[in-house]
Amino acid sequence: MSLVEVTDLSVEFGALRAVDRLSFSLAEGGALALVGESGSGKSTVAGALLGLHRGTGARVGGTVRVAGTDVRAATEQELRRLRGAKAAMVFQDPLSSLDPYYAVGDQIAEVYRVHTRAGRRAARARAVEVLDRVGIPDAARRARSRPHEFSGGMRQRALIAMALACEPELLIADEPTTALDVTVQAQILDLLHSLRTETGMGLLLVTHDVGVAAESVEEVLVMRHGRAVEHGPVGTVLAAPRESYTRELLDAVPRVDARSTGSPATGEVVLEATGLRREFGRGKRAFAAVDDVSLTVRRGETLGVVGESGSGKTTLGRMLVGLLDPTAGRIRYAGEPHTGVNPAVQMVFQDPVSSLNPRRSVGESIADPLRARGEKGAGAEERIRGRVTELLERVGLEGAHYDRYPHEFSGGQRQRIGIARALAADPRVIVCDEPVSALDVTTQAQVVALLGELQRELGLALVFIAHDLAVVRQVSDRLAVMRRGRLVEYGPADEVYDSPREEYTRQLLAAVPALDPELAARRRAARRAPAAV
Amino acid sequence: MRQPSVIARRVAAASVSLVVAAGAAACGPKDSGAKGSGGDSTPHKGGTLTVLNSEPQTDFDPARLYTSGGGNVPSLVFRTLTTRNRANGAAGAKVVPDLATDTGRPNKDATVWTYTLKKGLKYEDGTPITSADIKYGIERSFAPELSGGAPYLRDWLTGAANYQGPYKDKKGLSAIETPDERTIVFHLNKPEGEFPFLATQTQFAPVPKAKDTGTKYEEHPVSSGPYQVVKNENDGEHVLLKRNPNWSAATDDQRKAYPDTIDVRSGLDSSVIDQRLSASQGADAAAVTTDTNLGPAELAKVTGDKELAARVGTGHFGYTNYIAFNPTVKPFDNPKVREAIAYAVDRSSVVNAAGGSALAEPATTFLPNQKSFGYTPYDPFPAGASGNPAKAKELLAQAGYPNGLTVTLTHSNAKDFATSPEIATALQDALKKAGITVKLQGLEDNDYRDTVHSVKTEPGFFLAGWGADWPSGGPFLAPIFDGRQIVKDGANFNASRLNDKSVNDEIDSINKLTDLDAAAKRWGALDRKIGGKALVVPLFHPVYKRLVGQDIRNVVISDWTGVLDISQVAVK
Amino acid sequence: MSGFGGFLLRRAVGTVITLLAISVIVYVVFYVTPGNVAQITCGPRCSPAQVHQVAEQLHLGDPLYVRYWHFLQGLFAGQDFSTGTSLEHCAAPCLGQSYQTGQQVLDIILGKLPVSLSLVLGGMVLWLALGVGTGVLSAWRRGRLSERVLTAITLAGTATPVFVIGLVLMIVVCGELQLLPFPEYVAFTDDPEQWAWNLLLPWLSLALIEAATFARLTRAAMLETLAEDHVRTFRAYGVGERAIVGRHALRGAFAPVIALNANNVGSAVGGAVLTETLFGLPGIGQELVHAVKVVDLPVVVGMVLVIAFFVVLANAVADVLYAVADRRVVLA
Amino acid sequence: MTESPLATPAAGTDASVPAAPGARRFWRRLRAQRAALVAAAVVALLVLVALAAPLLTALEGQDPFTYHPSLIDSARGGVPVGSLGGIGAEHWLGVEPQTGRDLFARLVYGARVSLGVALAATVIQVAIGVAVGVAAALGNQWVDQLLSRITDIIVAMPLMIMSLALLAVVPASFPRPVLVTLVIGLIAWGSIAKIVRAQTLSMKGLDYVSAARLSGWKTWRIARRELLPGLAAPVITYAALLVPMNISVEAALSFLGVGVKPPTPSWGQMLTAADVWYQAAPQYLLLPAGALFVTVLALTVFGDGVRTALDPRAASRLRIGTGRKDKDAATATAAAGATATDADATKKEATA
Repeated sequence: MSLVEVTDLSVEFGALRAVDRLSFSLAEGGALALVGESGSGKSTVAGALLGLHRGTGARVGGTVRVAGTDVRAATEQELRRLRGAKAAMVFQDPLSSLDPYYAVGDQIAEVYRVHTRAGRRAARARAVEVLDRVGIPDAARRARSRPHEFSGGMRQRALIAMALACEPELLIADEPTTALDVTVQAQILDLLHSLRTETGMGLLLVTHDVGVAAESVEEVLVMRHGRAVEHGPVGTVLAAPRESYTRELLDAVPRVDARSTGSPATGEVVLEATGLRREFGRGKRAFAAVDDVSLTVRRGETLGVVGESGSGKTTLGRMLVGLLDPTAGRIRYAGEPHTGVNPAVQMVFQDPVSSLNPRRSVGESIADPLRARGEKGAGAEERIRGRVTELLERVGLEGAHYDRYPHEFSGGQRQRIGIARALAADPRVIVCDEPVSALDVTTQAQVVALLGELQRELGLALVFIAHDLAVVRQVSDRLAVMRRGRLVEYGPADEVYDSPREEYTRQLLAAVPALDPELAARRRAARRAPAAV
Repeated sequence: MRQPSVIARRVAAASVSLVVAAGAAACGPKDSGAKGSGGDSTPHKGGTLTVLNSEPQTDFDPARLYTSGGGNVPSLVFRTLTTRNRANGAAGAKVVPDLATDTGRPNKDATVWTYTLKKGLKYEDGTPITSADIKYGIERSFAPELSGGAPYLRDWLTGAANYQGPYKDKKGLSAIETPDERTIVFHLNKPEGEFPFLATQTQFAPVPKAKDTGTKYEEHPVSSGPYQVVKNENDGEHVLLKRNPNWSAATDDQRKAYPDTIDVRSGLDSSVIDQRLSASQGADAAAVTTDTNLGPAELAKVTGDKELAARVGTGHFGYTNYIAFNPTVKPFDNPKVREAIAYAVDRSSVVNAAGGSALAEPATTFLPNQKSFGYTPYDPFPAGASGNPAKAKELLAQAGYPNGLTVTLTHSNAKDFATSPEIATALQDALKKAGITVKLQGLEDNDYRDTVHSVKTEPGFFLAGWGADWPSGGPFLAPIFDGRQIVKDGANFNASRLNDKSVNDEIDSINKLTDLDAAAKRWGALDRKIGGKALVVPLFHPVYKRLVGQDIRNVVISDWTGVLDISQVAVK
Repeated sequence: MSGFGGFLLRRAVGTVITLLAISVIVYVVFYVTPGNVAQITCGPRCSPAQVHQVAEQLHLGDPLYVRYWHFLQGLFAGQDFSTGTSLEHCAAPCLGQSYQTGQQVLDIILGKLPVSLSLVLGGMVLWLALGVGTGVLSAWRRGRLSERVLTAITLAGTATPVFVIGLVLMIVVCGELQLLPFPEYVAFTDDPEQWAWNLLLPWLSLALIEAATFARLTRAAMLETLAEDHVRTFRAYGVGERAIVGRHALRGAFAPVIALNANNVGSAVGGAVLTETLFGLPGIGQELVHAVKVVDLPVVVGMVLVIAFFVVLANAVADVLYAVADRRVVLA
Repeated sequence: MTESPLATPAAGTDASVPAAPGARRFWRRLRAQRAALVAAAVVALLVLVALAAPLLTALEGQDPFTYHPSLIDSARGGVPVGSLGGIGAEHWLGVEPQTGRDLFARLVYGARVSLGVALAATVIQVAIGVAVGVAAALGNQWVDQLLSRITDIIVAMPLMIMSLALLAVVPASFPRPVLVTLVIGLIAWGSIAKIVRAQTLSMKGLDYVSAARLSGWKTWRIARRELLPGLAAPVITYAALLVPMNISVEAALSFLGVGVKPPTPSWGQMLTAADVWYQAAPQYLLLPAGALFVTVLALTVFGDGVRTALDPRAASRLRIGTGRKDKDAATATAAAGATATDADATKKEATA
């Protein structure tokens, strides 16, 4: 009898139909991945398995049977017995998924005691046991510390430990590694894999990252707008996709091994940083986010800056545009030393939601640099409006969007507006801080293409900061790898990717999920050798 | 520590509760059938009397206390040469001997007064009371650290004008002689027939020089009266008195001292005091108040509730609230304008503003309506019960203001129902009918007193009040209308700046008289004479209505203080 | 934990600066206040000569900065006052002597402080119980009728001035029903039982005013916590609604309630003047109001400093408690 | 600006459903809360009554100043004659004890003072609070330290006492209602300054503010164009809580005898005089107390409604609007929570 049996499931929030007559099943011990872009309804399905939509006003149709229980017909009592005992869930954002005020061990013990009649001390012992099982060093002591004292990876391990506490038959993981660095992501996926082989429990993995799916499941189901597009073994779907949407999706996924098309530019040095350093905090708690970094940016060239969270790449970016004053070192623009904001060096920001003022129209935001330059006199308004319309069209939007508000645009469209605003100042250098990390794969590809066109047409120098090595590989001519504030490797992109000199770079590259399941299995074995983080 | 905000003379009892609104809310509970105070009314010794007051017994030092007739609580601890006769009504307005054998023997022209102390007078610690102690007590009152008393000793004793007290110039006051342990002689710089009245003030209480601790003396003063101070917390907020073993009833026929202990509490809200006295449960059955009148709630109920009515003590104190003019300010220099205002005044709405006819009586004479002041009724500008706007308009026309005029009335912001905003607005409304538009200028209390009592800043038209230091015309008319009492660079009370030679001479000649009844008639006549000048417009005299607990007996209320006398009250 | 030591030091220095600045402000404001202090101190019928002597005695003639210098001298080195017969030394920190009563200001404060503190601390217990209780109930019953009724009652408390509530309460409870004695301060040291009985009504009046504030804050904080992700996690693990509200939501409201409570207690020491006046409790607030009316500068400065000290102390305590309750907050 | 602990925001979650622009969304949420609507109606009615005071009294044929000695019984302390304190055709709400002035007229004119003083004082407090808050957040280290120190002093200063002192200092010629407004306004802006500073600091780090800096605008213009609109939400929410607090402060000042001076009527003053008439003429106490209660209640409920409407997270709890939690850092989420904390600290000392 299959572990999960879903027939004609549909879920509606008010007018929006998030899931539309979806059916699939998962055998005991099996592993299925729901893959799709944001808005495809994959998370809603995961939630429906545990009946989490009950009481939120959503209308749920079809039948869902998990480990023998019909979720929709279950009473409150039965549902509570199902959740955590038979099927457990791991969420995406580890920081906010644990109660900040209680020790991690206590929270796991609390869940354990809900489902077993165990006493307080037995529950705590169980908590320490599962924490140890998921590879948290010195589990007994760490059980007493609070969530904010754990790193991102450690917290996710603690969540997985909570899931294991009651030995569920099914583990549902909703984007478990999206918020983690690529190296930590690899370890978590390995952990999931070893737990499944050891306990034989089923896995339902929800992710937008095809590579992550390839590494950890046997079957994959591609979803779009709440409906199933393609369902089959991961190997065949990835190697020979039947549906055009799946093909389109796979093509848009950047490959870390694809050689970059651009040739190393020989334009003159536009922006140069020598010995940059930036410290935060005072006295004993001061630490250097960026420590002695020197690099150059040439006209018409893209410099990729890669590093995990906490490597100082965003701080470097903000210093290059003058938003942050360096504690030591100098920035030279076109040969002359320069401090503070420089109209010729603009920035595109990461979060589409907070990069545009929600209370001002899109056109106004783009016109800011023009007005700041003192576009005065008769006809200034017409000239400004004309220039903004021109820019809107240049980034693939319509002039009529001038008076619309940011919340009326999608994430991708907002990033295009951000680029238009940067262009309005006629810059010679644009620093892009994680410009596409918040976007879906297909939109990501379009924005990256737009940046490439603009660079070629206007001879712009680009600094592309990101954590996703595959995306950076597609755009950069030269590459800088950063770790804990220092420049670990710096050279032509292909050279660094194909024959990295530093061990850290090799580790980074090895951790990037491969699209080929066999290759992924071999890599996992190679990784198992060295000790876990 | 809390000085009452009214500036006028203090009342015999602890200062009049002028900070707290006159009315006090209280709702008597269902009458619990407690025995009326009438019952077995013969007073017996013993028990504890509780005094519930709003104002604390601040500056409990004989040198600093400013009382009329020795004060209510203070006179239990500080006996003086003479004191007020503890009897009901007009009889209570006389002066009688206390530590002295008589009320004082004057020389021919009443400029030298001699007193002899009774035999066997002792302090609480058993040591004898000598005339030197009386002299030292008076000298202390001149020290700047112990300021606060009445001005008469400074004005009357020869050569005392700039004496700075025993701490600064050791040689003491030459005007006072103590030939032997029981005799004391006072030399005055002008004839003062009413010296015996002055001798009732606490400054005449004996203070042993050995026990004097300056400003700390008030915490535990050496008692010569029937009670001694056991506890004085926070400068008079809570004063506990117990029997003084060394006091002998034989030498003191004025103070009965029935209760064993007297517990004087203060800082209470007036509504609470009235509520507790009308409820009269537990210890409150043996409680009285010396400074809180009945509130509107009780007044409204008293007519219906016989038992409660029996427990209300009504008293009259020599005090007059009036409108003062400053004739040096236009348009008040014109007598016609002043007379017009006198006609326009609506005394009934003023009486209502002051708490209603139960708590105030309309006044047409400056002297209070009591025999001892030589009260002779007169009404130079009859305004009737609620004003005579027609006559006022007529006078204004004669004065050159056919279509009325605008003036500014200055008053204090303190809620004392004497110079307070409520009285001012009542007058404003009345004068409007006579075509006189009144703009109100309310000043903070201290600011009001400084402005009104300084020659330079005195406004033309303001509210004022005056009380009797002792029940005689002298302390009433002299400071207000004696030209020689106008003070150029300090506190001046002669607001109308009257400096009429005939008035000054008449005051001097009356002061010569030692026959107090004859003097009273002359004061009454002088009052009528001055009234005609329309320098002031008398408004009302206050009436005190205060509740007592159910077990209280022997309630004595004299016309001198208008308040029940604690030295007579019994609780058993 | 050097961070904590550093924090305490910085806060202590900050407090001293703030208090000194306040004392300067009070001195300046009261220096220009009308009302001839010497005349008030000397007495209504003093002659100009006597008034001048008293002014001499109290150094009223000195310019402002000299008087403030004396104040500072007293604060740090102590001062001598003449009682006429002897010299009385007032040890540092000496806040000077009251113009009106000659009492040491420090003694007055120490006499009044226990009253204010017992009023405020008792009130605190009640307003926490009432406020947080109502807050939890309304969060638990959010959206239903009972929550609306509870909110209306607590809001009613805030909306009615204390002198109306207090009086009506007193007359009904003490007068009509005679359940409680009329409030009269009995020192805790003398008779704790009487102390409590007498203060019950003032506590209740004070608490009725404050309860609504705490109810609103508790409800808001709990609802905010219930919208957090970790609550969803525990729901997904089958934890009952009662445990979620009881353990997690309430714990979330703990930190803001502590912070507000510390602030409230601090400012209530001086702020409960209306309650003190109505119930005749000789506390700091009532004394200060009187001192302002008779322009008794030393007492005013002394009292304002004490009140300000409690407010600043309360803020510091609030910050520390907040940091302890919510470890993520670093003590600035 | 250190690296944020999370490498990337949640790319995989469902796309946000487009929401209506700020204003429309606010009104829709406000309309959804019945209590807030009723409260808004009551507040509007009160303001109307205050403005139309002369008209209403003319309608009744009375004015707040004329004395009617005939309508009160002098022997019984000035208790109004007739049933229920003289309520009847001529005097709709009866007569004031001791003076006989028309209660309805005094209540209606009293609204002018109480509401007028409170609203004006709130405007002053908001103006100063925002100015100091923004300056402290945007200024350099020293400016921030100085302004924060000043704010601490203002918050630490006992509000009642300083009002007493200031009201005593200013000469009586100065119009008293204006003076009372200035005093309350000048002394109680401390807590709003703190909230504004915290909110501005949190907004200063937002990307669109950095973008504005990059486009070359000066700090002052950025503050006006970018930051102030963002402050509107927390400030409005807090102001709605300040108004009832200021009304209670005016009443408290009158109780201590330093509020608005007679003959100008104000609710606080009427309450102060009326508390002793609790039993003899209850309507004299109940009318102003009732009026004060209704006003403060309406304003507080309205304030709560405004806060919930402006706080997107609250919207999801009410299951309206976007139906999905808005993680938009710029909205008033954090500030709204902080608002409740700080607003009430100052309230305490004002009226306890």
